[in-house]
Amino acid sequence: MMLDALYQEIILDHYKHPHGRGLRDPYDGEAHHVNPTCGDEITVRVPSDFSDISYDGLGCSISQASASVMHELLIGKSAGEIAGIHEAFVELMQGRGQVEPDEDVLGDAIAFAGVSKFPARVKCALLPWMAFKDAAARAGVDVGASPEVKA
Amino acid sequence: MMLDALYQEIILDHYKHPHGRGLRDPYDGEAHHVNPTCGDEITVRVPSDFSDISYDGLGCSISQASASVMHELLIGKSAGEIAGIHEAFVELMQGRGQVEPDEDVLGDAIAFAGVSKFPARVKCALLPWMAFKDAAARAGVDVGASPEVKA
Amino acid sequence: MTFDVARIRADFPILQREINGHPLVYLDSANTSQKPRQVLEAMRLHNERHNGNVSRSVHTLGTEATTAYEEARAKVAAFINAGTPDEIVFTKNSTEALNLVAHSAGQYLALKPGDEIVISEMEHHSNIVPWQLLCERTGATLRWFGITDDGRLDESSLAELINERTRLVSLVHMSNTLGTINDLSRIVARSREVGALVTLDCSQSVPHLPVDVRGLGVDFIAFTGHKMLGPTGIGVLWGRFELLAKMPPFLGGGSMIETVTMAGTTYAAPPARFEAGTPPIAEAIGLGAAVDYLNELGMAEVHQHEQDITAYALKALADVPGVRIFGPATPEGRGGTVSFAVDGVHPHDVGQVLDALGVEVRVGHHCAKPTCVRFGVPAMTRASFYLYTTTDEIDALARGLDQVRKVFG
Amino acid sequence: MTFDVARIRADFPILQREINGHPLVYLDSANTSQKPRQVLEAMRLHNERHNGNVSRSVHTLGTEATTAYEEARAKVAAFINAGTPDEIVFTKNSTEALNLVAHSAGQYLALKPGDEIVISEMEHHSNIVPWQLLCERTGATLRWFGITDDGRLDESSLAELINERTRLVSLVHMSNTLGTINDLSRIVARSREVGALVTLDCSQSVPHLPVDVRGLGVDFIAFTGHKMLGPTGIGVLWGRFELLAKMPPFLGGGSMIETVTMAGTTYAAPPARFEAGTPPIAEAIGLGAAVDYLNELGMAEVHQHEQDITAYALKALADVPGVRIFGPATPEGRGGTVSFAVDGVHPHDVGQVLDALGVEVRVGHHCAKPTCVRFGVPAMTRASFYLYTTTDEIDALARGLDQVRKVFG
Ligand SMILES: Cc1ncc(COP(=O)(O)O)c(C=O)c1O
Ligand SMILES: Cc1ncc(COP(=O)(O)O)c(C=O)c1O
Repeated sequence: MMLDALYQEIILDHYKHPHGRGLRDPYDGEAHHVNPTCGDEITVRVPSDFSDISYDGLGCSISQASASVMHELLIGKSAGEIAGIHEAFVELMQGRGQVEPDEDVLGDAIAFAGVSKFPARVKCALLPWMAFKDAAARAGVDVGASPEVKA
Repeated sequence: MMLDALYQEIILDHYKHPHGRGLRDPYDGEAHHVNPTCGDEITVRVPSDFSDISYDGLGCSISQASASVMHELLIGKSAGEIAGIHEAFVELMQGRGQVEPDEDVLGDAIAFAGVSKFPARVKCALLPWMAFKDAAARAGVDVGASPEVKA
Repeated sequence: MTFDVARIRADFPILQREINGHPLVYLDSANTSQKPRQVLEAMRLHNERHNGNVSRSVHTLGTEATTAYEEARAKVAAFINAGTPDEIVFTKNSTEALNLVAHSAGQYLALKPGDEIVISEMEHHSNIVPWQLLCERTGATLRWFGITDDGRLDESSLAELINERTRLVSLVHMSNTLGTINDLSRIVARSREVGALVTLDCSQSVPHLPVDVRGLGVDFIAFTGHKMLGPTGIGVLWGRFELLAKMPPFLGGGSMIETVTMAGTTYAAPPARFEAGTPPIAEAIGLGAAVDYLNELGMAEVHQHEQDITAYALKALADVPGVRIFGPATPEGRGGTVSFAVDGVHPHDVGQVLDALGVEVRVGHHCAKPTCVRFGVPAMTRASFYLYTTTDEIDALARGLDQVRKVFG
Repeated sequence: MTFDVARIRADFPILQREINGHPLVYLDSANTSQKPRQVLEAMRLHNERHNGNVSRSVHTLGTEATTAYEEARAKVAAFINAGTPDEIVFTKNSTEALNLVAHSAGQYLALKPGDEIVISEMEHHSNIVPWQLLCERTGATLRWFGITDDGRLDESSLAELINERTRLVSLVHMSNTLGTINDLSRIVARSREVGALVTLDCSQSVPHLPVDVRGLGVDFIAFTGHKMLGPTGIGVLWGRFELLAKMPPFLGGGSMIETVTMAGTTYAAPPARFEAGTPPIAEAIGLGAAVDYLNELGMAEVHQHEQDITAYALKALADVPGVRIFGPATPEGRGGTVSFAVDGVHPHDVGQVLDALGVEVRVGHHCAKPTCVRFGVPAMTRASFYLYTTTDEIDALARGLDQVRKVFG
C-alpha cells in the first residue's frame, strides 16, 4: 500500500510519542507559524545556544512528528551544524522523491523521504522547521538562507 | 447576396438623401442618445404637437436612414398614431426576421425588415426611435411604454 | 421519471478514473463539482466554431458569440426566477460577486462610522473578508450571528443584532461546512423592517436546490459556476434591477461605459456596468449548458436525491466508532455536505488515508475558520455529495474510515 | 525553421469555417485571438481527468490540479522573464489586473489631492477608467500624454507631465487601435527619477512580441489570455515581488488569507494575497498551453511574421482608393493592427459588407474613444493580424474594400 511510504513506523512513533513537546523557558526567540491552507499551527521557542528547542501546536501526524524529530536532531547543536541539517531536510522535502537522504546527517528525519512524494504534505513536514528558523533568527542566530516554500 | 436584405434600395436612398436632417427651433423636448458599443450618436428635437421632428447625429447607414424614415413617417401625426407606429417598428426590429411588416402602418420603414436578421444592427435602426421617444417624453407627450432594448 | 444515477454518471468522463488503483469516489463537490460532457462539449463547440469577442463586433463570429453569451444570461436568470436577464451580472466567481456588492452597494449606501453590517460565524471567508475590508474603508462596524450547538444560525438576539443602524446583512444560504440550509424568512423580514439590504451567499444552495430569488425576497445573491457542473472562471451576481441601476460601477474598463473622455466617463446600464473587460465568454456558455443539464433533471429531484444520500450517509457515519458530526444530525434543513471529526486522528491524516483508497474528501478549515473555531477544532474532514453520488460511494467512505482507524489505531 | 503558416493554421479548428459562404478570413485577433487545438486539448484533458479545486485539498485530484495550476504560473513567469512565479497573479482579464493595481497600489501609495497619475490619450478604456475612479476616490489628478499626428506618444512635455507630484504612470505598450509600439525608455527613466511607479498595459504586446519585464524596468504589467491563443476568463498581473509584498489585498475571500477571525484577518503572501476565491483553474492551464505553443514557434519569429504581414497590408490598403490609415504608415515601431477609414462610408457599413464576404474586422471605437476623438472620428475599421494570418487574407480584405465602395459608391 502506497501509504506506507508516507506513514513510516518512525513517523507514527514520533506522532504518538512526541519528544520535547511543550513550551519552556528560558528562550531568546519564539515564532508562531500557520499553514494557511489547513489551519495547522506551531509555536517554536529557542534559547540562542539551542540548549533547548521547545514547541507546541496543532497539526497532523506529519507536522507533529516532524517537530518531534527536529527537536531530537537539532537540540544542543551549533548554528553551523544546524544550518547543514536544516538545509539537507529542506532539500529532501523539495526533492519530489528524487533525493537520497543521508542518514548520518538526518537521522530519524530520513523517514520523511516518502513525504516528498506528496506535494500537499511537504508543507506539513516543513512547518516546524520554518518556525524554528524564524525563532532562531529572533534569538539572533542565522541558520542559513530561507528556502522558498511554495504554498 | 445576403447583403441585399440589409441594404435595401430604400435604405440607401434615405441614407444618401436624408429627409428633415438638422436641428431646428422651436421644440419642446430634446434627447441625445448614444450607442455605447459603436459610438454612434443622435440628437432628436420635437415640439409637443410633432409639427416637426428634427435630428442630427453621426452614424451608419442604418441609423441615419432610420432617422430619415422616422422623420417622414411620424411628422405631424397624433400621439396616438405615433405610439402605434413606434410600437410596430420596435416589434419588427425585435422579430429576428419573423415578423411580417404592415406597409399601411410602416410605409418606407418596412425596408428595415431585413435589419432584424442582423442582431448587431437592430440597435442602429432603433437608436433614433429611442431618442425620439425620450424627446417626446421631455416635451410632455407619452408615445407608449418603453420597450426593452438589449445592448 | 426516476432519478437514474447510473445514467447520470455516464455523462461525467472523470468518474471513469481510478485513483491509486481504486475507482474514484468523488466526495468533494462542495469544493468543486465535476462537469458533464454536455458542458464540456458546449464549450468546445463554441471555441472551435463560434469564438469571437462579445458586444463589440458586427461580424458573424462576434454576433454568434454575443448571442450565445446573452442566451446563457437568460438561462441563468430563468434558473433562479430573476425578473429579467439584466439582473444577472457575470463575475469570475462567487467571491468577486460578493466583493462587487461590498464595493458598489457599500459606496451607494455611503457607509460611515456608526453604521452596521451583519454577517454570521457560519460564513465562508468570501462572505467575511469583503465586509471586514468594507468596514475598514468606511468605519462601519461588523457584527455577526453565532451558531447553535446543533449547527444552526442562532437567532436569539435577532431583534438587537439587526437594528436601525444596520445597513447591510449578508448571510450564507447553505453552509459549506455544516450543511445547514438557513431559513432566512425572519431575518429578511427584520432587515426589511429596519431598511437594511440583504445579500445571500448561495454558492452552496443554487447548485443543489431550487432557488427562487423573488421568493427569497432579498436584494442580492452570489453563486459560482464550478460548483454547479459549470466551468471554473465564472460566477454570478444577481441583484434587483432598480438597485443595480442606482449603484456605481466596481471595476472600470472596456464594455462597461456609455461614453469615455479623458476628463470623465459615464456608465452603461446594468448588467454591462458591472462587467468590465472581456468577460468569461466560453465559461458563461458552459454555465448555460450546466443550467440546461440541471433543468433537464429538475432541481427538486436533484435535491431529493441528495437528501436521500445524506440520510444514508448520516446513518453510515453514525455507525463508525469515534466519528463526530458537526452540524445538523438529521437530513431536515440540511444539504448533502457532512463535516466530521475522527477521534484522535487529524483531518489531514484522515484525508490522506481515504485518498489512498480513491475516496476524495476535503480536509482543513474549508475557508470557514470561524466555524471551526466555534466547534473547537482547527480543521474538519468533509464529505460532500451531488447528483452523481451513490450509496456505494458512501459505503466506500465508511470502509475507508475503518482503515483510518486501523492506521492510527 | 521557416515560419510555416499553413501548418500553424491546421492547428486552429475554427479556420476551417465558412462565413456567409466564404472561407473565414479572421482579421480581428486584437479583439480576441483564435485558439489552437493544443490549448483546447489541455483544457479538455484537465476537465475530464484532473479536475479538482486548488490549494485546498490533500487528495489526488486536488494535488494534480494544484500542480498544473502552479506549472502554468511558472510557464507564464518564464515567458515574460519574471524573477519568480510568485510575481504572477492570475486575474480574470487585463481589465481586472489594471483595476487591481489601481486599488492596491493606489491604497499602498496613500494617494491624496495634489498627487498626479499620468496616462495617455492612446489608452484602452481599461487603462483609463480605473484611474479616473482612483482619482475620484482619492482626489488625485489625472493627466495624460497626447498623440502625434502620425500616431505616436507625444513626449514633448515629458519633463513637465511627469514631475515630483507624479505617483503612478500607466501606459499602453502597444496601441490596440493605432498599432503603435511605444518605446517607453525615456518615460520609464523619467518616472524613476521622480519616484513614480510605472504600469504597462501589455494586452497587445505580450501576445505578439518578446516581452521581458526585467528589461522593461517597470513595476507592473497587465495582459490577457484570450488575446494570446488562450481561453477567455484568464488574465495576468505581473508585479515586482517586493512591491506586491507591501500592497494591501484587493478582493477578499477564500485562499488569500493567512488566518481569519470574525474580528480580523491577516493575509497570505503574494500571489495568493491577490487571488481571492476559486481561480480560473482550467483557464490558467489553457494559458500555460498557449505559452507552450508560442514558445515552440518563438516570439521573435511570431513578431517577424506579423511585421511581414503588416508591411504587406499597409501597401495593400494604400492601394485602395479612399482609404486613410490611422497611426504609423510603415511597419517600423508598430505591430499588426491597422485601423483605417473608408471615405464616406461608416465603419459599421464597412464591417457589414466585409462580413458578407467572410472577412471579419472590428468596427467601432475599439474601447479607445479618446483615440478616435483625437483623430476626429467616432469610429474606425480595424484589421488585426496574428501568427495564422496570410497574405491571401490581406488580399481578401482589399477585395472586400472594393466591394464596400461599390455598395456605397
Ligand atoms: C490595449 C488593451 N488594453 C486592455 C484590454 C482589455 O483586455 P480584457 O478585455 O481582456 O480585459 C484590451 C483588449 O480588450 C486592449 O487591447
Ligand atoms: C459558501 C461559499 N461561499 C463562497 C464560496 C466561494 O466560491 P468561489 O471560490 O467560487 O468564489 C464558496 C466556495 O468556495 C462557498 O462554499
